[in-house]
Amino acid sequence: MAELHAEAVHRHEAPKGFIWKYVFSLDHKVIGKQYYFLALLAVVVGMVLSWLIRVRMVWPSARIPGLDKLSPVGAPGGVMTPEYYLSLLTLHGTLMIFFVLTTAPQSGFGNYFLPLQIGAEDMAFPRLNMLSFWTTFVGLAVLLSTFFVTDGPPISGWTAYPPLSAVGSAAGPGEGLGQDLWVISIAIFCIGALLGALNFIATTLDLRTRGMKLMRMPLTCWAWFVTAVLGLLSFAVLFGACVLLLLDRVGGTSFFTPGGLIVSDKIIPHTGGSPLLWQHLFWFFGHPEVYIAILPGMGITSHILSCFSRKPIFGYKVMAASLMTIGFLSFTVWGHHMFVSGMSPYSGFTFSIFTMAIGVPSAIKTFNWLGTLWGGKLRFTSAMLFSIGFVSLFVTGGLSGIFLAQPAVDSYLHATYFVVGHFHMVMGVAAIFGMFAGTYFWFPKILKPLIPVHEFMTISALITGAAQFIFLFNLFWSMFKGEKASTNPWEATSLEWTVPSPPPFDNFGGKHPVVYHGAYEYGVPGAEKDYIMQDSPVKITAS
Amino acid sequence: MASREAMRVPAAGVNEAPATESVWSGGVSPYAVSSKKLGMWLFIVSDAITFSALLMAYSYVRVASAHWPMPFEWPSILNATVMTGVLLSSSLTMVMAVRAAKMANRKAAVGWLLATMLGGIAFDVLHLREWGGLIEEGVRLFKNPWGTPLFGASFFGLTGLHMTHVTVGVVYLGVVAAGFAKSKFTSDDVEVSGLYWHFVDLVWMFIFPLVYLMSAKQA
Amino acid sequence: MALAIAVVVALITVISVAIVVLKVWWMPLDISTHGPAIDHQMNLTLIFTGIIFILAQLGLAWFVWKYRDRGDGRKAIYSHGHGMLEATWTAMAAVLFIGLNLMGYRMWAEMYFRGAPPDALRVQVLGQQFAWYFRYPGPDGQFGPTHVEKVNDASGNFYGIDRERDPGSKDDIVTATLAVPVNRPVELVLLAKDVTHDFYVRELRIQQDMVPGMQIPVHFTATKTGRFEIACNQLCGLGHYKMRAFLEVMSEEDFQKWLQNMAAQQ
Amino acid sequence: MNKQKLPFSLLIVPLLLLPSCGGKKTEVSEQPSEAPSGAQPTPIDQSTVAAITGKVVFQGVKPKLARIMMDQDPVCVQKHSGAVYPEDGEMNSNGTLPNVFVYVKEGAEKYTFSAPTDPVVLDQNGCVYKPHVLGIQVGQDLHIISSDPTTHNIHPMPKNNREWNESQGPGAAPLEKKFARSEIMIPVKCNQHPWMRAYVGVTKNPFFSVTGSDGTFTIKGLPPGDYTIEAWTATYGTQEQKVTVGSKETKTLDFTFKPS
Repeated sequence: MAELHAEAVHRHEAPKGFIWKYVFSLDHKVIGKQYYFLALLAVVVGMVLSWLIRVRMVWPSARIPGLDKLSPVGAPGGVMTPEYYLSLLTLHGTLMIFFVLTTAPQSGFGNYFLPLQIGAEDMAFPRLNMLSFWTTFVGLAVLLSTFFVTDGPPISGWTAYPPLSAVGSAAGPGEGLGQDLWVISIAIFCIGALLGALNFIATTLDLRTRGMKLMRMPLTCWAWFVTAVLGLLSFAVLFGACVLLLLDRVGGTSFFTPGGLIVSDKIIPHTGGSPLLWQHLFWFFGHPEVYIAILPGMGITSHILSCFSRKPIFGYKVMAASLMTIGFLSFTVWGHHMFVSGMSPYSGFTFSIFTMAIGVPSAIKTFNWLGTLWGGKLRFTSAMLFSIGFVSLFVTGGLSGIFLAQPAVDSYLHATYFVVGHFHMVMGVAAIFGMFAGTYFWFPKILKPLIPVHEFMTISALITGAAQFIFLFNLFWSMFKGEKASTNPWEATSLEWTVPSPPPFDNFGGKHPVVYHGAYEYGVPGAEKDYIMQDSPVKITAS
Repeated sequence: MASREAMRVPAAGVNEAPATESVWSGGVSPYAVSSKKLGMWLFIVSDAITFSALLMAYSYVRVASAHWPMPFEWPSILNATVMTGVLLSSSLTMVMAVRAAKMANRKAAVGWLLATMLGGIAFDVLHLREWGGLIEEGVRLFKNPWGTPLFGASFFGLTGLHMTHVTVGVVYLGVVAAGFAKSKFTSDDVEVSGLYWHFVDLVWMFIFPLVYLMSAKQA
Repeated sequence: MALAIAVVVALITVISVAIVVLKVWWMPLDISTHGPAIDHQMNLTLIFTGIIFILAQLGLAWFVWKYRDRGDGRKAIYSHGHGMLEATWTAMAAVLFIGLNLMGYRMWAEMYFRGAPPDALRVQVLGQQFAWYFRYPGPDGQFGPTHVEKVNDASGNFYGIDRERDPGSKDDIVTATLAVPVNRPVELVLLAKDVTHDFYVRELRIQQDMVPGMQIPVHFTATKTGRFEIACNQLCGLGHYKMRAFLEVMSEEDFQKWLQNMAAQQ
Repeated sequence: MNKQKLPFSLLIVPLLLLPSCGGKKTEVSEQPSEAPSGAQPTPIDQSTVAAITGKVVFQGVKPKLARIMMDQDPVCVQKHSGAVYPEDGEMNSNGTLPNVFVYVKEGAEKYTFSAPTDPVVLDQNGCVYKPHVLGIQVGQDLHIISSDPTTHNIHPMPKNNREWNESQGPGAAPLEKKFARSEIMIPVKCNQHPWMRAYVGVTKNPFFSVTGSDGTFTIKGLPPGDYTIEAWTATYGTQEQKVTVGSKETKTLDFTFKPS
């Protein structure tokens, strides 16, 4: 067994040449950054789309100079048509859910820091890792290509409910080639996500360094691990569903299309399928997906709150257990998206019970975050500010879910702005806050310099979306011009802070660190400093 | 940093020693298998779920359809049974290949691998022949002569996905055989490919009764 | 900094609570017999979650301010957690959430498990891109069969009715407005012609998807007369935002008059 | 500058360029594939051309049409003072049929024609298409305008041409479209007002006519020869007649439809 592990050391040498070093790199740190920047691109596009959505909603006949050049059909003369609005909506959702929320916190930060935090040289399967990034990249390229299709991008929303998404261009503009490309893009994304998830699980299980018991792992690793399990199980289902939808669209099958449909006076030659089947398959993926988006943010928040409270995380075991509980329950609640779908009302009741149950581990997390702050010695770094913001947002967003989990109340609120507000609060803004927190926390490790903190910027970033560009500017400015950071500027305890910034190619200089403590030994009474690193063999007497 | 130095300090006089009392304490693979094998297991879990999704969809539309065709007469069932036999035998030859590989008998292992590939190819050929027959009878993805069009859709969808797996498997085994012959791959790689092959075989054991036996013509 | 965050969080809390308490955005008028129960459950949920919201947010603000690093050499409390405390709030959350759910269950059962009373007025509701059509059975109380090949929007045969051959269809009345009598049970049978639509009347507190290939019944009794919007609440294509019709709740007398008038126009 | 940083910014550059190079693909107009792009139009001796005229009669009881219900869109209701009835199946008071598309089905293949430069206009007024039936040549411009202060969408559902579906808001610029291949008839629908319907006949030659409120049609400028003339109706099917016209001749051709 020990031999197996020794095999892992120096499996690959530092690559030479630009392409192998930066483009088709096998280094988890490079791939992590690639994922991060892919998500950054997607989030900028997605954000611009959301601005257009807002503009169309408030000033329907507003003329946007130049938009007609980009989309002559969707915005003739620069004025957006109703169908263009739906395209924007569809692509905003798809980009944000898949290529931002699934990509940055998990594949971006996770790739970079999972091996570092568990004391490994790299992920378990570096080649597979590279392959999953480029698969994801192709998925994004295919999705963005729908902008340039004659009929315009798809208009059936990010959930792509059939029959609208299944019957082809009779159902409206964008339902031809645009929708085909959407399905293909998502199927490709599924493959990338599956390969990535497989890699994360194998890495977490197999490559922990000596002494890194599961219960000593930073909570970020727990979050990435649980997220990967969710990804492995849920994207497999979505992939199957996409195959069936594509068959319906191009193969003439009728999995999701019942007989007797008349779309725009045209009798549709399908028969025998069920639109609800898609909803079941989609939400079986879709609800775990919500947690795929938010769990890494929870992990990052826990990690940072503990570090900057200079206190151990409150109830580590419960925190890890609640991550697993949320993960498990997330597979039992998909039906709460379908209370009004025509599904049997009896199953609606069952799904509602499970959905309420998922509120319990979520509540535990909130209370434990507050417990971590309690009696701490709070340092208000940028990362800390975003983590506190995360907690506040999660409380608000989470509580609004209590309404939607009750079928009778949901039948009133379903598909209204209440729901839009709910999920934007939780997996939109809170998850993005998690990403901001991670970026500020780890930036000095990734690219040496510290991002300068400007309170003004932080507050304005909270208030307005446009301020995000200040963030982008700051990020790139700091990348090239910023001050150098030391190895452990935050006085944090986990293993990534034991290596130089940026970490060398093989992370730990060809040796495995040895872990003696859990990840949150802050403020230990009697210790020399107010933190004890995981690889420090110092004795902890207090408990 | 001091802690970086500490990394190299032996763990003497330490209260909480880096325990190796449990396989979960880090530094070893808890399942006592190589990461590659674990990866293949994880792939199988995920792939099994994709197949389950399709089988779920198949059951869903079958239950929801009033008249599900049951057209398979005994020659079809016989053909499918022979296919099942071929696939099962190829699992056996795969076991032999893994055994030979573990015993470092490269020649025998490659031979058994080739036999397994042959089994896979034979399965594909028999299957395609059957597809041809059905297509000739008028079965398409979107229609068939007997009843609900979803029969053809789910038949071709499920068996098509499985056939893709068999075909990919044959190529995969070929790569492994070639690599193993040249000592580029270890016996572990042969074993991992064996896992995949057995999985493909196992999936067929679900498809065979669900798609064929349950659609056999009732006398 | 600590003060700034504490103030921001506290302000957000106060403003959010004020919006609810002052009913800045509040539920629209309720015109159904089952609506008060839903509104009650909603209020109950608002109160419970509101208390947790206030405690959690203000707690956060308070902790952030109180435990800031004042540079006075104070050490953070070294604690890995408190088992009893965690067990307590886990249990409390579980009881609260599951309890709330069970309380809402009766309403759900009332709305969906129990069918409409036999004397209910039955109306077929058809959703299509992007309009609503309603079909009343006429004096015979029978809906005739529909024929896919007879559907022709341009000539007004939205349902595919054959008035000449099917005796059940002869007196069927198809309208573009849903009129119902007040204080009388109504059962709607929801149908979709092309893609999935959703029948949503806020004032009725009713929302139900209309799924192609399915006939989904909903029932209600309206308690107030007036004109209310029926909105499609499921993305159904480029004209989704304009897919609407009106629900007119009338006195029994007006309703009969209206129905006769509509029958004359068929 | 750190070497490690540069490549990632480079990675993004091609992606940012994507929109700028792809934008040109979304041209609205379709290149007419059957239009005489290279071929010169056949010269026709205008001094010999003949004409066909006639009327389309309906034999039978006047069909009962259901009233169009425009309740959903007040804008549509306001534009009409009385009840509105469908134009499909409608009959003129003199017993003739309006909206019959009469065209040369066979016999004109040997001639090629260039598309006229003046566009055909389809108006949306009172949530009704004006005209209900129209003819257009392959490659000729179709201008779709809206006189309604509401949003329409125009959705031709061809079998032989490309299907499209676009919204047109109040006061929006006219949609300018072309049809690339001949097709009899392309139904046009507005999904936001499902009763709205127009039919477009796309022909390779200019020999077509639509009957009006008097039920008559006239096809002018025909070179002498043998032709098959078809009369198309939305509800009562089609009929065709063979006809031979001589130089400068004006032939009379009547069609009679019965309830289907």
